Amino acid sequence: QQLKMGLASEQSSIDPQFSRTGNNQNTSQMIFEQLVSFDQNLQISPGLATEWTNLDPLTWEIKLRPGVTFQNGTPFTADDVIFSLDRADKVPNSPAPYTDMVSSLDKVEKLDDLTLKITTKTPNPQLIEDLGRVFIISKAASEGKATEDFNSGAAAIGTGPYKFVSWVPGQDLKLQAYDGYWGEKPEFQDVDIKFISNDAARVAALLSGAVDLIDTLPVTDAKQVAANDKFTVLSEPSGRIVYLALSMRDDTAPGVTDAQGKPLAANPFRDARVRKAISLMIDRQLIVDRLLGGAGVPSGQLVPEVLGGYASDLTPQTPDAAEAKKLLAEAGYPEGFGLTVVSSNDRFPGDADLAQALGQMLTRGGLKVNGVQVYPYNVYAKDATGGSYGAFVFSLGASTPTSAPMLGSLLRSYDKEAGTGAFNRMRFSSPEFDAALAKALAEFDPAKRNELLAEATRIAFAQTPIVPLYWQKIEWGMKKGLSLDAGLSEYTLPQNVRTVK
Amino acid sequence: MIVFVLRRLLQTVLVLLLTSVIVFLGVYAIGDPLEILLPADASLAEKAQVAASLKLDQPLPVQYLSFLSSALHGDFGNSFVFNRPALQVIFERLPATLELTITAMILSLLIGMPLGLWAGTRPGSRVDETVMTGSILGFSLPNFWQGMMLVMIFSVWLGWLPSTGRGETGTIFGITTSYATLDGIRHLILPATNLALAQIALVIRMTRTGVQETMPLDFVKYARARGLSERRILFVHVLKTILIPIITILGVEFGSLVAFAVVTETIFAWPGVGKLIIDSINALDRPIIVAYILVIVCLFSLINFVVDVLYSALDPRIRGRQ
Amino acid sequence: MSASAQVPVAEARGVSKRFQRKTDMIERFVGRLTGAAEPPTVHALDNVSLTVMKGEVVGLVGESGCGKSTLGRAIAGMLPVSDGVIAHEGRDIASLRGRARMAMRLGTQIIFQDPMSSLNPRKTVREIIGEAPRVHGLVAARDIDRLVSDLLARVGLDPAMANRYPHQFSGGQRQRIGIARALAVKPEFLICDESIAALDVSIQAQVINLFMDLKRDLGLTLLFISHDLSVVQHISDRVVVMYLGRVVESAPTDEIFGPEGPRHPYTAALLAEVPRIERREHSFSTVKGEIPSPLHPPSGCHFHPRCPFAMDICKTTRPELRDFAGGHAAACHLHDGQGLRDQNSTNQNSSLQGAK
Amino acid sequence: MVSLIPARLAKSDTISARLARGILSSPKATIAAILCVLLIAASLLAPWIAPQNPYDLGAIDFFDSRLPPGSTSMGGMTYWLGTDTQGRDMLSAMLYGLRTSLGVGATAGLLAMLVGTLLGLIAAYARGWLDALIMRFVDLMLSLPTILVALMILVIFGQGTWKVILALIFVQWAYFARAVRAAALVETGKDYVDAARCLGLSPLRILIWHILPNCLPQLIVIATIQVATAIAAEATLSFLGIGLPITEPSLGLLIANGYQVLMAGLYWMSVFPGVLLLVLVFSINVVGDRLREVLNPRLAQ
Amino acid sequence: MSDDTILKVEGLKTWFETPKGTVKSVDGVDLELKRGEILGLVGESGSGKSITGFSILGLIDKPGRVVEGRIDFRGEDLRKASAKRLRVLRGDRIAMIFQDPMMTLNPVLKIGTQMIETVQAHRKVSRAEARALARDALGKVGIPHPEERIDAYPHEFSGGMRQRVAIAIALLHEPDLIIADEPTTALDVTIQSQILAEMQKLSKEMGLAMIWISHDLGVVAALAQKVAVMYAGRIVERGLTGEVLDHPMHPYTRGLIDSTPMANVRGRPLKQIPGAAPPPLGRPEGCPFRPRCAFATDACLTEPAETSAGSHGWRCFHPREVLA
Ligand SMILES: Nc1ncnc2c1ncn2[C@@H]1O[C@H](COP(=O)(O)OP(=O)(O)OP(=O)(O)O)[C@@H](O)[C@H]1O
Ligand SMILES: Nc1ncnc2c1ncn2[C@@H]1O[C@H](COP(=O)(O)OP(=O)(O)OP(=O)(O)O)[C@@H](O)[C@H]1O
Ligand SMILES: [Mg+2]
Ligand SMILES: [Mg+2]
Ligand code: NI
Repeated sequence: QQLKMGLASEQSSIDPQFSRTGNNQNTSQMIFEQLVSFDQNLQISPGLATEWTNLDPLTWEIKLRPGVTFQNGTPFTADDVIFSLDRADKVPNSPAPYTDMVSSLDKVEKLDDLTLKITTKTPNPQLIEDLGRVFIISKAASEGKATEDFNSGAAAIGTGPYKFVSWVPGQDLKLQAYDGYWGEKPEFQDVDIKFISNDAARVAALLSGAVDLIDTLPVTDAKQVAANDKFTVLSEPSGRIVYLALSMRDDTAPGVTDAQGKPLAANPFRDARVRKAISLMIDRQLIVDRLLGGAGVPSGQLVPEVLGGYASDLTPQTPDAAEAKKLLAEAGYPEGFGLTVVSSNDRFPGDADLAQALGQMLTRGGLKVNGVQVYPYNVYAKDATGGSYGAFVFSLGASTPTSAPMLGSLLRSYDKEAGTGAFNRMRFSSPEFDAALAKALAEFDPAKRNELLAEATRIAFAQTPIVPLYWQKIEWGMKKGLSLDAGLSEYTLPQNVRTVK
Repeated sequence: MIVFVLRRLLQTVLVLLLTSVIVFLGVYAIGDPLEILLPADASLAEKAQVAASLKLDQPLPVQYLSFLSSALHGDFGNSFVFNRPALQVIFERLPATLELTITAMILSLLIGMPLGLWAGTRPGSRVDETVMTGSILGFSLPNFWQGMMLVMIFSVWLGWLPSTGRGETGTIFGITTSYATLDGIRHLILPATNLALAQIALVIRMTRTGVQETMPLDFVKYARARGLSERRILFVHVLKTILIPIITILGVEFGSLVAFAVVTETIFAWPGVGKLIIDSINALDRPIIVAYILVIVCLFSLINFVVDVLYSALDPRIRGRQ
Repeated sequence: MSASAQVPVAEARGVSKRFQRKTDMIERFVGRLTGAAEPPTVHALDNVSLTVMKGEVVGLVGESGCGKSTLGRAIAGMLPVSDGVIAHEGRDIASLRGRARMAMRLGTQIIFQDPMSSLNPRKTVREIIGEAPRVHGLVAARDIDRLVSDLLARVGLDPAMANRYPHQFSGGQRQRIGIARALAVKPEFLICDESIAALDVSIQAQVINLFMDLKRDLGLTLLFISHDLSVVQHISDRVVVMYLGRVVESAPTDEIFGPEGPRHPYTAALLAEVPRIERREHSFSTVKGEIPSPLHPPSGCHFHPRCPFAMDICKTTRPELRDFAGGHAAACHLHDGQGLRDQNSTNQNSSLQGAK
Repeated sequence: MVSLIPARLAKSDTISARLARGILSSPKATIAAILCVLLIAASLLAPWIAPQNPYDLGAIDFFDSRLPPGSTSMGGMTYWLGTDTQGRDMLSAMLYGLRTSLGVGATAGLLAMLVGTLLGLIAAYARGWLDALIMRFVDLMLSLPTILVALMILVIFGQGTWKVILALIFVQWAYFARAVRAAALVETGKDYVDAARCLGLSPLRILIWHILPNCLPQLIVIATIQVATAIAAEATLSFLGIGLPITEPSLGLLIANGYQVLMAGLYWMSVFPGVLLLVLVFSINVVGDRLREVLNPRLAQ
Repeated sequence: MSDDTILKVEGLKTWFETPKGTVKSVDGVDLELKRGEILGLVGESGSGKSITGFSILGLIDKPGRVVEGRIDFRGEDLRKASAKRLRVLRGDRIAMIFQDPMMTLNPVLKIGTQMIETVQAHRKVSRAEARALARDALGKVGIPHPEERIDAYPHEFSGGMRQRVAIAIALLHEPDLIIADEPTTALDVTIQSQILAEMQKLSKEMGLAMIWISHDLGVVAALAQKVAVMYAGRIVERGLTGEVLDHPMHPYTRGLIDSTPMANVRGRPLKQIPGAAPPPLGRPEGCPFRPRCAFATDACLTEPAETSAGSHGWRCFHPREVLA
């Protein structure tokens, strides 16, 4: 039985350690496996590793799953894991290496064929989440091989449910079910994945029957597809948050003027009351309903409920014009001020429309919108990171079980030396929050850590560090009679496709 | 001839040098590839590591000079995204694009010329009006819109033709091509038509104008006076005369075909360089962009060269001058 | 001829003009490498000397492609020459600068061979004639219309037609517009390049009469290029005959057409072939020999392959242009012996036969 | 002698009179010309005749987004052609968009024509190395993808109508340069140029007043097609995300935006602007075709 | 009509419909031609000489139309002939040499190709045979090395040679009638005389009839047995060459002859016909030459019919005065 899927973006390589961008991970998941497996809610459960124990803050012991074979028939052993972890940060020219995942490792020792002892440089409570993201490749098949050998299939040997058959870049990837797979066997024997980046074309491919299933179904088309009784639509909330960042970087903010359009000496975004006021002007539910056709969940913090570190009391702000006006007046802007809303236009669905909608809402909230600008992401990313924008829209996706990495890269104070706050483009800085987060990260007990993360989140959001808007919902379109297990991860995996009655 | 080739070669090399500088600077100005390549949760340490491994941490002139020295050895660097030699990535996909553009070119000639001849020999008639009106449609609607309409009509509603991908390919004379299989040809029809529409319109207009301007010339009247048949006059005397401007323009237009292939390939998920280049521009994959444009400049020079040669093959007077 | 005839208005001294495609560095390099031949050269003019005196009408005749227009353009200073000197009133035009150059430019005007292509099809006659005098400030802007009207009347056109475009005129009228344009800058020297070839006899007569009037009224000097000998005979004081880039004969009109007769066999052939209205049912004869191409001119005397009197020396040595009494000059080896004096061709034949 | 020539047809026949007569003599061209004038007038008068200012974020209401044609807003306003995803009145957006598209298309087309014509003329007149330099540069420009050029300009100069125009000029001048050079090469060989030189006129004067007018017919044809191409190219750029400011949509951008919801059945967002664009390009080309015929003496006679 | 008569044209009218009105380029032309006869057709430029030639061959382009008249070619009415029949006759039985040798040969096709296609358009022969025929024809008109030159392109030939190629093409099928339209205007006299010699030979040896259109009275005088003078679309005078040139009965003929430069009037103003030719639109009522005619009277307001004396005919009310 054959399954034809139409996916929006293509992997850049079959080498699972070459890049950890989403599309590469998606493909890698079909052929390779990791030490742990991430479920729909990104929570971990045993994968190639069955057990892990923390002997002391620096030492871990990991038991591997017995009876697992690679797709070329060789058994899976500790040597493969050691080889894979060692190679993870050494793939030449990798544009997105797994360096962070293995950076805390000091030593990896083999106790027996299925047992490993790991020593870390510093205590790392999240070690297993980190290591768990590295894909395990066969030492025998891959040693001394380059990325190119994976693309040709020679080295593309994993333990996953599907075997690599062929890849024609820009066109399609063909896979075949692996008979010796240890886990639940996939339902479809042959898989043909076509890469169709254009939204309308992807939908047309589904409608014309060229493919059975497509990912990132544009929200505008979802209704149409759902109304057609030959197709069904799956809609799942993701862990990707869309937010409005307000730059506190400099004494003046780019694009910000006074209400008359003249330059403003101060940076109003440095005032937490202004940030809150802006947050109060935005009608998140309206955006979700009108702009996204329901494909979103209004948010009041970084991660959705299912992830660790969620603070249940931080609900999405409801619009309150009077309160916003009051806060603005308190901050010294009774007349409001002028600002420019900037966004990308090709990064996530509806990003350009969102910027316009925000512009409208801020105008109605009493601010003067000097303009709404949208740029292609390649231009936008550099300028946003370089601090050229005052109020700008960005998104950030969750890829781990907890909110820790997002809090660390987005809200922690920017510090080049320490390597924190990599995506803190608005340069929010709260020592109080930084301390709370550090405390949480040092906690080894998962439950306690989640509690501490939630606490840190509360501290940060009391100051409105960003204006959270919504979590995206991702939609898939497929033929009637198919079902897909998908979740926060946004992955579209053939092994998760089933037929239903 | 040798002189001609050598002079062109020297000029082309200079153009290539200039182009590489412009593109290098341009890509640098557009954005920072690291911002695009790195995943959202990358740390600053990772960023530094990637910058070092892709040599993006060096000053631009140094990067350019090292590119230049390896380019002289035929190495245009590895793609940032694919980590494969840029030229290899391009040449892997170029055949698909060439297949598409050449098919479009042939379509435009096969459809455009007869229609243009037909309309041109009957200026002011109903046929002429219809053909000319129709040809305006060819270039007045945006390319992507026409493409989507083709998809909606022929593959979604009527279900006659596939709308995505290249289909099965086979080998003819050692060349991998869609022409080898029926499935391949079926996949080729819609995108090639989409690409050809504007060109068809252009060829119609050029041909018609040419016919209109050539028919009153004395040599046509003289050919009639010699008792030649109208068919021979039209297809030998007139056609050979008007072929020159048509071919010249088509040479130039080949460039716009390759350029518009970007849109067509995106809509029809055609695995050609057009899609590659737009993805590469979006990802700021500089080695691919630079190599692609240099390849296109070479292609262009080659085409212009061929056009010039054809030109003199068609018109002996030009041959005399060379 | 008047007393002022002693001043040469224009003079060509040993002028040569070669048309050759320009070679660039690469071409020369490859040429040296492969030992390829130089690109072909057209010797349009080959050591030509010609003097035009003030108030004189000089007729320039010769086969098509022999370099008449090229010489005309060179004398007008529009075509740089490869060798030799073009002088105006004794001064080398290459050395003229600024005001003197402009004066020379305006003082010498050409009327082009093809009236249609020499008139800008998108300009009215008023613009065509009036532009240069206005740009050069020869007349005040408000007097332009008067000037144009005067000139049009002068060349026999209705001034009311000043607003028309060239395509609205007949061939003869266009030619006259060209003449008016040239006269507008008050030249003293006019070069007429086959200005009448395409006209039918009645219009031809009008134009010829106009030239004669101008010569009489304004003392205009004329270089009259034509292949029509009867017209040349009618209008010019002196005739210069060219053959393949060289002057082969130059003599007062009376001498060439008169009892003296021509001294060069080519001129003789030309005269013999002129169709005359009084000559009925004449049997024409074919030219002996192949008409040579300017790309590969024959050696020695260019005319020798067609010459009924060719001698061995003609194949190897170029004959010099020799002066004879009465301002007559010719370039032919036959003059080393007996002159070419007899009037009719049979006599010529016998006497030349004797010379052999 | 003068009096013998019949004084007929003395009235002056200016180019514009000839053009007007030529257009009016063809019913098709007359209709197209009227349409052109109407569309230009509509675009110029857009701020006064449009029911709404679609560029004013305060005037449009997100609550009214995606309404089909004929719907009535909460404020009581009727959207005759529906609204877009932002709640803009399509009719107003189209009127303003027409203004932008015409502005961009015409300005880009004309300026590209200016630049290309000048360079083409210079190349043809100067010959030699200057000619080679300009023509190789033309080759280069034709090789660069429009998107890349547009992106570079976007980055170097920022976003805005003028930048799009600049990008379009950058990619289009080369066509004009080529065409004009070819035409001018033929013209420079004609005797009237020599005649002008002989009359002591300056090279610049000869280029602009004598040679250029004779290249005009070809130029007009290319220009009318290029205006259409510029509008379509602007739409394509918008489609690829590097076009005009998003809050001030052009016709092309409206089509590109509407195109994304076309399959969802919201046809009015792209079909109406599409039809308007078609009518515009169509009438420009019909008029252009006719002008070419009128200006060509052989076809006009 | 005797068997010797090749062509008889009666009352030919060819008009052009232009936006500004009807141009009556040919407005009632009669011609008659016998075997081996050469007719010189002279007249003012624009008087309709070329159009008359084209009308006979049925080669009038779009706005133009033969509106009236009879064209009998060896007893066959060409106006009634089908397009196919015309195509068969053209180039085979009736050949035309066009006015401008530079413009008539297709510049992008070899001389040989153009000759061979002409042969093959009329005879079912192989390429090789056609080529041999073409080669022989080139030799006949004095092109040296025809075997090599046959593969040349038109631009590689000089004007005179091209004109000879056109003549060779006209002679390919030994036609009955050749219409030669000012073939020597652009050539110098030595080359002109070579071509004229060739034509004379053919007419004498093969009985070829010829219409020789020219404005050069000298050439016509030397070549033609009969002369017809056209003015404003009409034949105003016709007759044997001697009759017309020595005793012109029409003032226009007289003017033409008088304005030719002659040896004996050198340096003196030439006689010229006053005024200009009437515009193609708005020709005057009655005799079209009236406004320029010194002898015009009120009688000239009506169109003069042809008066004839033997072979000599004219359309003028004042032949006596003209002769005087
Ligand atoms: N620009 C040029 N390039 C190359 N050859 C040229 C050029 N101009 C003229 N010639 C050649 O120079 C020779 C003389 O030409 P020119 O025009 O002076 O002849 P002409 O005597 O005026 O002939 P005609 O009677 O046909 O006008 C010819 O062989 C011609 O081919
Ligand atoms: N296509 C046309 N439309 C309108 N009038 C035309 C057309 N073709 C020719 N004529 C007119 O027909 C008349 C006769 O033209 P024709 O070519 O026969 O003259 P001609 O006697 O051959 O003159 P020439 O000696 O200049 O060759 C001219 O007045 C011309 O203006
Ligand atoms: Mg000449
Ligand atoms: Mg004629
Ligand atoms: Ni003549």
